[in-house]
Formats: sequence, structure tokens, C-alpha cells
Amino acid sequence: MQVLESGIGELIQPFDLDEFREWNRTKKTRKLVDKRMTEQEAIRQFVYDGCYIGTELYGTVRCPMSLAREVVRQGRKNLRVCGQGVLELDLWLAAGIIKKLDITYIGLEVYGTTAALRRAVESGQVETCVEWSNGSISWRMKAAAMGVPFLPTRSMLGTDMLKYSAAKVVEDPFTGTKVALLPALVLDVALIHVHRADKHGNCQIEGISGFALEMSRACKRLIISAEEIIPTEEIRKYPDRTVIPYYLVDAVVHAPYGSYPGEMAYMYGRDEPGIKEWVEMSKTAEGAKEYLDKYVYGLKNHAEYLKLIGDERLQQAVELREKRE
Amino acid sequence: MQVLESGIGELIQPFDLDEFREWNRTKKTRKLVDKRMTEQEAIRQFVYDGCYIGTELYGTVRCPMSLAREVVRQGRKNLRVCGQGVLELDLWLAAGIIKKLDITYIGLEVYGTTAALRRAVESGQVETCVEWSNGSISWRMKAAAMGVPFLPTRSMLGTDMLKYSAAKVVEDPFTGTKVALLPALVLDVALIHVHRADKHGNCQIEGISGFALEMSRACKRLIISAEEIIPTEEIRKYPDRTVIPYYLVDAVVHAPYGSYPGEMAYMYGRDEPGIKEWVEMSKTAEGAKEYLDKYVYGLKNHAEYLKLIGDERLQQAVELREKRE
Amino acid sequence: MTEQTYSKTELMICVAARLFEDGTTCFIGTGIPMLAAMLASKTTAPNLVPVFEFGGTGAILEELPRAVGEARTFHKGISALGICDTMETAQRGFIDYGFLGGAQIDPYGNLNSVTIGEHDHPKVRLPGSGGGNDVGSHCWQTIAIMQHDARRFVPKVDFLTTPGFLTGPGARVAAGLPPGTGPIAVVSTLALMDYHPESCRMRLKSLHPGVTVEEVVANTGFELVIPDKVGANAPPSAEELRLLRDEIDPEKLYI
Amino acid sequence: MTEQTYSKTELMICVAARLFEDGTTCFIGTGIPMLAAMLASKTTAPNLVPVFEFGGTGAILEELPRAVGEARTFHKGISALGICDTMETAQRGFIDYGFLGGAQIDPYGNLNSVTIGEHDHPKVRLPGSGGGNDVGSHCWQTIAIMQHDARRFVPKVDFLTTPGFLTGPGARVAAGLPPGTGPIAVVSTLALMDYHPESCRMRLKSLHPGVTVEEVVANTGFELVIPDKVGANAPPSAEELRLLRDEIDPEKLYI
Repeated sequence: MQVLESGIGELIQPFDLDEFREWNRTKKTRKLVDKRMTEQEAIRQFVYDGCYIGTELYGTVRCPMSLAREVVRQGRKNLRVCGQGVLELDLWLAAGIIKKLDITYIGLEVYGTTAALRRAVESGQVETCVEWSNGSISWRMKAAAMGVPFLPTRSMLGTDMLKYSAAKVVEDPFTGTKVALLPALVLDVALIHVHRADKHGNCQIEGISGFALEMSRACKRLIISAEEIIPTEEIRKYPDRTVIPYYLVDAVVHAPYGSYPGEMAYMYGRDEPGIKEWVEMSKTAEGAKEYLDKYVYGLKNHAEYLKLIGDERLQQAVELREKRE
Repeated sequence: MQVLESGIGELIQPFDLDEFREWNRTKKTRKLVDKRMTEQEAIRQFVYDGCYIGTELYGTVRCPMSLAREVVRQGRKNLRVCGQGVLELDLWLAAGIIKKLDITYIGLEVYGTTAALRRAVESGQVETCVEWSNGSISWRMKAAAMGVPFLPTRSMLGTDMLKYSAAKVVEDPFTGTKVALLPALVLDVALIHVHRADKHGNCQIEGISGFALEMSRACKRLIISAEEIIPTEEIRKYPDRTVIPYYLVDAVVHAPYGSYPGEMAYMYGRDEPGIKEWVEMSKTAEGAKEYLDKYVYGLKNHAEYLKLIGDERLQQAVELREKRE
Repeated sequence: MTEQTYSKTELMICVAARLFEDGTTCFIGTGIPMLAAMLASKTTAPNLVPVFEFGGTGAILEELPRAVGEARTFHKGISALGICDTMETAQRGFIDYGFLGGAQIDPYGNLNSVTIGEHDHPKVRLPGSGGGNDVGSHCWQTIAIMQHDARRFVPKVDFLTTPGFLTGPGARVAAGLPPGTGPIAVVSTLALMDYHPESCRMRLKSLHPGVTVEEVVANTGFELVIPDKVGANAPPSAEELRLLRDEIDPEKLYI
Repeated sequence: MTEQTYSKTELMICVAARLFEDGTTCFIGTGIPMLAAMLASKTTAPNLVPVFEFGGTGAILEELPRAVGEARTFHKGISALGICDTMETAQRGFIDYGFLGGAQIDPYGNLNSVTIGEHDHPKVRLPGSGGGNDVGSHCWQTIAIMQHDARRFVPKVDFLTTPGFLTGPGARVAAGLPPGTGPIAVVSTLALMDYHPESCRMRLKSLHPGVTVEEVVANTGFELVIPDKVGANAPPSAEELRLLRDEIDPEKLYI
């Protein structure tokens, strides 16, 4: 089972299984303590310059947009980012705070490629892009979540993706099948937005789970933002709906409309004009700066942001929600 | 990444990823067809002598006991079994229909070791026992479910478990960590009991999921028994509760009290006297035969079984259910 | 009977939609593939099972999804799980088709969505593989949908993101990709292409109305296999156009 | 004040229960460990987080589970997931303690629950590892609960199912098991044992009431490390016995 090929991409965040175990033993309490705090406190306490960070899911879908804005507001920089992202990572790129990317996809989906990514990468401001497929980056987190150093896949074989990644190709010793081995990925900080959490961090999600299960189990610090804070009795009534148990969580931030202008399944839909505003303004560096001034730097916190958006637009988003019918 | 050690246990069910893919391409319809049938039809059609078969979860917990009895009733034999089991596999062992075992645990839990297992293995009637831990056998199914030939783990290292398994030890090429590689496991037939399914096989489960997700994705044929058959509209209203999608499923059997004398979370509890009856009678070969005559061979189907048990006892089991409160 | 007017994009979507096989599972990428899948499910493939990478399977496509994770991707769906489950379903051989876009395509159907120019100092940084590489690796058959011009149809992609036939016959299996998989068609703004069964090179199959072989050749940056008989793609029907304009993309995001 | 009478099993459970550390995660195997965990959660460890392998975490143990998957293992629990999640949580280092039983134990704390005699032609076929091997491999500290006699406390287990210290100092890490893990105690019907920090061999720690060192030695099939000072385990308190008999095992399944 020798290594047949090795990607030349940098392993931006090397993995040490025993160190991760030791972290989980000593830095994560098993006690049911109250972890509620403001977004300012959570970002101040857990996000630091140069840390390896990721967000779940996508800027327009159940994404911790309020936390992502706070990271910019507090001026964190030189971030190393695990990136499949839409609005949230685009915002970070435009703010110039990303140094290295394990990139899978950063784009505006229906609105195409992003100018902020182009500016940041083509200018060399982002120093390194290591390539992974969406499946591969998720499996890298899944490896860490399983507590193993790697997972095999047939993704990326035969392509430049393999070459510009940090994966390795081996032959399966049982069947001779060629597989790529994906190194486990543990984030320093993960940001995940959920429908409901209790004060301890027990979380419920509706709709697709994206890669929330994997990411929540593959990070050293986990900041949860939640649309709603619910009593622990409610969690205990439906233990089969807890997808992220409290012991994984370091901070719980109450963030109604936390995914806005993106959506939250069964709660509110996308605000298309809100998204288009970024799409248009981010086409130039000046426009992006103006947007950041208006929606990030010029506001104190998420509450002020919601006030700026206004009840009427939020209510419109609620009208557009997916319904159980 | 050379192989440092290889278990001497037989690989009872060798895995071929490409053959599994081809099976999934050609033998599993993507159409929403009505797959409802009786337990007789399902077992007759999909379970054959010598097949490699498994049941989920445990004989006393959300287990397809009505299907397990039908397998005995139809005289299937020489089964190769993936075994973590309580009442269901004990019944099969007592009926003499198991030839080879990938064994993890077969016992009566609170009531201790099983005499049926002892008789079957110590007499040589079960020809082969290959040893796996509960985690390892689940990860073997998870490997198949992921569509990869193996998964790494640190379980089984350094013990006779590794030696008497079919695992291999290698060094992780990224970090040098020693890991056991578990070969993927695809069952010929899997039997899974769920709370609710529609006629196409879309399934919902409450309470713990055991290894239902992994096993349902790691088999060539999947027979579902369900407490309740619900309309597809109900499935589509809660797509986030479908843990087993229809395209994995070959047969849907309506089986109220299908897990009896075991339990079904939030529906009915264990019938302790019903379980003890097997515990006591199975202590001797004669007693086991008497039990099988009474509850399996002497009855035509699950409906007759339920009639024999009687409404009163079933109602008692319902009273003992776990409640959401 | 009046002549309908339609755009090249509308035509491309209609030709792509007709390729969907009813009763199959199909991985749907962002953008044009979503419109084609919707049109197919409302016309010739009512039992199509759309699969969206972040977890939605079997949605009823009543409104156009604008993101691969939004609620419309599991609207009245049969399941809403996560990305690992979806990708693993593909890796196990359960996804029949994959519909993809890209910035460049080469004669072997390899796609590029990472960089134009050198990877480490790119002229243009594109969004990245996303699920594209996974779809191209694991789905049984993949279909690309592309604008047709010589900058996009290139002899060699700058960065091989999503595997087509790689370097040609046998190369996929030699690389470890699953046997029996690969690209089967390209729908462009000019024509429908398939691949020569022996050489694995892209081959013209049928032309859009009003397009000539010469026009396709002139807009293709590599030598396209031209068969003796080239077919003709039917123009959009009135019903196809109505569906596209009134039901599928009334906001005119794409058309 | 009247002397309480109690059985050896009741005493063993009480001594085991006192070992649970409040506010820790603890993998609970079938049988006696469940009774000990319940007693602990009702006395000294009200914030114990019991973990049951098939998916239940943080249950409130109001009634004794009779199977590791039954609803009582996630009764008012904080989560009810599956076996892979639970085992992976352990593999990631999140489970502090594992409480286990076995048919045989050796001086290094290795446990056997597979076969007595040769594996392929066993004299006695035992149930198998179950989750035992996983618990012994991944939990930070493991505690065994055993009947104490020379047939069970053996120089070498017939089949090494659940890793203790394997062949002695350094052997776990050499085999690839996580550093810092291993057995820390054995609670038997006669005494409480721990392990010598250098030799990793089992060591007598404290005696149950009325038991002598000689009695322990006579019932142990290998040379036990006997320290200069041997402690004494308190008998069950009236409250412990009341809880055990009235609340934990009123059906007398174990006691």
C-alpha cells in the first residue's frame, strides 16, 4: 500500500489525532453550563488572527451571517479558511482578511463568479489556494469527526485537483482499488447557524443538514448562532433531534434572522434584493468597501443591522419561507 | 504505508466496489413503485440459502422480529450472518440455520450469555466465527455506505480481536499513526424495522438510529418492516426525517408490533415475561425447539403470532412505552 | 402558425432538458442545469429524481432554486440529508446522471472551473470545483452545458477540475475512477455533441436550428469529430417556451 | 443503630458507584455498570453524562436499562443518535470513562469476553466483544467490574478482547492505541484494585469489609502487587442500599 502520488498543495492545517484527543479531553467541558453570550463576546473570545476558520453552510443557506459580519467588524485578519462559501466568504475576501484558502467553491451561484475572489486571489493578497472538491472537504472534516487521520475516496483521481491538493493516492490493500486518501481536517474555529439551541449548546436543525454534523465534530472551538433559544426540557423531549450535542459547543449566540439576507428553511426565505445589493456593489473594490461601511463597520452589532434592514423586509422574508404542507 | 499486520480471520463476504456500484445501477429502481408485500413474499423473494444477512438493531430494540421469525419458518439455511444480536440471532442459532458469523456480540444482555450460541458454536455447527467489535462492524458497513473499500480505526489494535478478524494494520502516510483498516461490508440482505414507511420505502425512525443508516446503505437487498404505512405526502412534508430513502429499499412489510417482545421507542415497551420465556426455554435444545414450535413453526404468519400473544399483552406493552414529556 | 422567437440560452436549455431520462437520479449543478431539470420534469421526465449536493433528493421543482442548498432543492422532497450522504450515494453508484457547467472543456470532455492561466498566478480565478469534480468522478454519465466559443472549447483545459475521459480511452479506469462512467454529451449554444466510442473525442451530433457545421467548427478550439450524418435539434416548442418563461424563470435570472 | 446486611454484589456496585466522577462522560456497558452508574447519578455524581453505545447520551436514569439500546438509555436524554456517532465520539477523545465487565482479566487489565479455550474450538463460547474492545481502546480511563475468583483473575486471558495495558508499559502506544489511555481500576466482589504506575500490573488498593489480603491473594490467579498500606472500602450506606433496592433494581434482576 505504497503512496503512488502526492498532491503538491500545502497542508494548511496539519492534523494531529492525539493532540485533538487531548484538546477534546481538557478544553471541552462535559458539564451543562450556560454558554450564552453576545456575538461580540464570542468572536472576541474564540476567533484570533491567523486562526483556521470555517463557516457552515452557505452564505445564502442557514449561514452564520451575523457572526461572519462580526469577524470583519472586529478586524480579525490573516485568516486561514476552509472555503465553500457564498456571501460570507466573499465578504471576508472583500474585507481583505483571508490569507490562505482550502478552497472548494466560492461564487455567487445564480449570479456567477465573484469579483471579490478574483481581486483577492489574482492580486496575490490571498497567498495560497489549495484545491478540494466539495465532497473531499466534507470528508476531510468527517475524518476528523470520526477521530481517524484520513478517509479514502475516488474523488479527485486523475485530475489537477489531486495535484493541487494535499491528498495522496494509494492502492487499497484488500482489493487493489486505487483511492485518494484525504487528510483529516480540524478547524481552529467553526461557525454554525441553527434553528434552535438551548443555553448549553444542544442544537436542532431543520431541512438539509449540509455539513453541520461533520464540521461541529471537527473543530477546536465551535460558536453556534441560533434563531431561537429553547429550554433544555424541550431538547430532552426530542433527544433524537439533537444533531449537535452541547459538549461540542463553546458559545451560543442568539441571532434571530442570523442567516439574513440568506434563508432559513421553514422560517424565512432569501431576500433577493438584499443579495443582489452585494452582487452589484462587490463588483468593484470601492463598492464593496461602501457595502462594508454600511452594513458592517457602520453598525455596532446584529441588532443594529436588523434595525437597518427593518421589520418590513424581514417580514417579507418570512412570507417567502418554505412551508410544511 | 505497507501492511504491518493482517488478521487471520476469513473475509466471509469479500467486497468489490465496482460490482456493488453496478448492482446499485442495475438492480435498484429509481422509480417510486409500490413495494408493499407480506413477510412471506419478502422473505421468499429476497432471502436465499447461504446468503449473507443481517438484522438491525437488537432483538429487544427496534428489531425486525417478525421477519426474523419468517426466515426460520421458511427453512432458510446455511446463512452467513453479520451478528450483533439478541433474541433474533439467538432464534436463528437455535434453529440451526447459521453457518458462519461475523460476530460482535450475541448475548441476552441483562440475562447474560446465551446457551443457544454456546451449543451452536461449541458443537461446530457454526463453522466460523470471525471477531469484530461493535464499532468495527458498524464502520465496515459505513465504508460500504460511503462507497469506499475500507475505513481506518484505532479499535482492535494490539489485541486478539485484530488477529481473529480480517482487518489489516498500516501506518497513516500523513502522520505515521498506526491504524487498523476495516474492509467494507456489503450484505446480501438486510432486515430493518422502522416506525413509519410509505409504500415506496421512504422510512422514518424515532429514538436512536443504531446502525440503520449504515446498514441500509450497505446491502444489496433491503427488506423494511414498518409499524405504520404512511402516505407519501407525509414523507414529503418532512423530508428531513427520511433516514432511509426509497431507492435503497426492495420490500416494505407492514408489521405492527414487529419488534415484539422487544420494544419500539415511543410506541411500546419490552414485554419482560415474553423475553424471559425465551431466556428460560432456550437453555436446553429441547426447550428451544418447543419455543420455536409454539411461536414460529406452529403459526402461519405475524398476524397469527399477534393473535397468540393477545391484545391484552400488546396493550400492556403500549402502556410501558417511552413517552415524550 | 407564427414562428416563435427564442434566445440561444432558451434553445440550449430545451435541448438539454430533452436529454433527461425519466425515472432516473440526476445530480443538478447550479444554474442552467437547474432550469433544464425543471423543464424536463414538467415535460418528458415527470419522474425525474433531482439530487442536490447539500442534501435535497426528489424535490418537486415548483420554483427555480437559486442555490444548491436552498429550500427549493428539497421542496416536498423525499429526503433532506447532508452533503456527505449525497456524495456517498453517488460514490456507491446510485446517481445516473450529472449535469454540469464549466468555464472550459477539452476534446475529452474534461472541464475547468478553477483557474485560467497558471494555478499559482492565475489570470482569472474561477469559483473552484465545488461538487463538480465529485459529480464527474462518481455519476454514471455526465452532461456538460456550455456557451460555445473557441475560448471555452479548448485543446487542453488550463486546469483539469472535473474528469471527462482524461487523456483518452482507458484513462479513467487507469486513474482509479469507476468503470463504466464518463461524459456522454455536451449541450452548447450551437449544437449537441457526444463522444466517439473508440477515441473518446468529442463528436458533433446534431445542430441547433440555423447553425452550420462550419460555424460549430469555427467556434471550437480543437478538432471536433464530424460524423457523416449530422442531426438537427428541434427548436423550442411553444409549450417549452411557455414553461421556461412563465413557470421556470419568470424573474428572468437566466433567460 | 442496626448493622445492615448486604450481598457481595450490592457492595461491589456501591464501591464502583463511588468511582464515578461528577461531570464526566462515561461509557456504560450492559449489566452491573448500569446499576453503578444509576447509583452514582443519584448520589455523588448527579451531573454524570452516561453514554450508551447505540446512541443514547445524557439520559436521566430513572429506570434501569436492560439493554444498551432501549429507550431508557435516552430517556430525557440530550441526544439519541447512532452507534457510529457514539464510537467516533470516543475515538475523538470525548469519553472520559468506560465501565466494563468480562469473563477473565489478567494482571495488565486485559479482558476476555470471546472464548474460553482455543478460539477455533472453544470450550466456552462467550458473547463476544460487543462494544468492549472499542471502549477499552478509545475511552481515557476504563474500570472493570468483576466477580473475584481465580478462574476469572488469570495470568493470561484465553482471548485478549479488550485492551488493558496489553503486555505492559508502553505496549498500548506501541500498538497504536491513543496515548494517555488505559485501565485504572478493578472493582471485584472482594476488593478495589488499581495498577502500579511503573509496572502497569494490577495492585490491591482497598479491601471490602471483612475481606483479608490473604483471601484476595487466594482468589487471584496471578501475583497481585500488594502495597505497604492497603485501604478499606466503606460498606454500603443505608441510603445506597435503599436506592439500589427500591429505585434502581426493584425487580431484583441483579441484586
